[in-house]
Amino acid sequence: MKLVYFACVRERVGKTDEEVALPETIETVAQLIGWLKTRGEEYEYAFEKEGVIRVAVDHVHVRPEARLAGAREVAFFPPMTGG
Amino acid sequence: MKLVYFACVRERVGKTDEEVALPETIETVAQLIGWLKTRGEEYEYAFEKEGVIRVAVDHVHVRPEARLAGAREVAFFPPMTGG
Amino acid sequence: MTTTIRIQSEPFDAAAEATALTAGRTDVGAVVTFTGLCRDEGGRLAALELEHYPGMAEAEIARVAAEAERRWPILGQTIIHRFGRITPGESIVLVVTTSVHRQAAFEAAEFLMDYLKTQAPFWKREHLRDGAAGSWVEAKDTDDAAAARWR
Amino acid sequence: MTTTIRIQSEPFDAAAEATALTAGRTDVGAVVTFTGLCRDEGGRLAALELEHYPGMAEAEIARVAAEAERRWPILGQTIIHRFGRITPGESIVLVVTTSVHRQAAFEAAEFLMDYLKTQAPFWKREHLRDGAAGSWVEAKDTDDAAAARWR
Repeated sequence: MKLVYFACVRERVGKTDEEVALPETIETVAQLIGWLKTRGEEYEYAFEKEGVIRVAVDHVHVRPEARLAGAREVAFFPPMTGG
Repeated sequence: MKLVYFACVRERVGKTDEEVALPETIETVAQLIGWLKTRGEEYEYAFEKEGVIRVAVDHVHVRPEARLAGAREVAFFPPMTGG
Repeated sequence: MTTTIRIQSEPFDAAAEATALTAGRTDVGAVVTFTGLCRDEGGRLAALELEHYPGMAEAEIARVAAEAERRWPILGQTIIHRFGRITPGESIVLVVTTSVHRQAAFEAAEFLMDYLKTQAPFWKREHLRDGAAGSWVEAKDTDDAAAARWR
Repeated sequence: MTTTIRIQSEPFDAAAEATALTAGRTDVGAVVTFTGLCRDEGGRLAALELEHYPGMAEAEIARVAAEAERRWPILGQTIIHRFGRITPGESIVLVVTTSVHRQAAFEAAEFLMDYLKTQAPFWKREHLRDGAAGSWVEAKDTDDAAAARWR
């Protein structure tokens, strides 16, 4: 599964994207974030305000309880400030 | 006092404007309309739907009870349809 | 605060008017432009003829513009209303508003249009495609209702 | 119904986009154009840097545009959002809507802007005039509230 990061999340994680092999126990977006936070300080820092971070699965906004089955690309980013 | 007419009121009265010398008893816009309606069929026709006709005194919208003291120009017209 | 009001028979250049309100400035965050066009009403109309009350048209639009300035933190507003014969596809009216943020610019533009429709002394007459002089356009209740929401 | 969506780093021509939605037509009565510009925040900013999520930006704006089309009888809509470095006075975003009557064009344009602000994957970073890289622009509660009124 491809993970992509934008804006302050990208800066904190220290990369724009990465391929990860998820443990089979990770079924939802919230579980994925929990798992990422165990992978190092940079992830802990990036997701410290977990409730604020927005998630998109295959280009569609989703909630933390969304399931990951079939997802190709999961994106993490702060609230949008375009327009 | 100058009276000016626009749109369907102008067409019904048959003129764009006229100077009138008002009887001293005419003090309000409503009284002026009542007096005009005694001046001929064309005025009766123009003001037959009296409640619909709008009035401006010296370029300012007014209500029928508005007083005419000091007025130089009184305009009569149907509801506006600009924009 | 810049307010420009013009009543004219000539066409106008909406883009040039918007540029005039923003050129050389770095404080404008939002520009809203409204252009009202003459429609042919499904092919029925050859033209609209717009009659107006010279003098009062300028005065009334100036009053409406002053009210918009009082209500919203707009940085500039331009209002142009044409009169005379206007054919389908041509522009009739232009409102441009600028502000720091979008809400003020949007609301002021809508307010100006709602008041122009119901308060500015202009009257439209239809000219039909079959050559007949059509009737005066009737005022719409929906326009009165739109203006009423700002009271 | 014509929908045009573009995500680009180049500047756009708002007037040309509006003309593209009306040229050769006689059924459009109302054109609303919204342009969002980069401000210098009282001289503090040298530029804004806009980061975006390619692919999702187009997809998300297409979803918002489809929703606008479902809600209002609009005849056309054009949405352009720039990315990259944008200096004060330059345009960032354009929304043009056309309709028979003004209310649909105004409401659709406001809806599109409110949703672009809160749903489209773009992020603004400030570059300060003193040369320092400033901070990411914070999302505003007022933008969330503006978007919430359409629900």
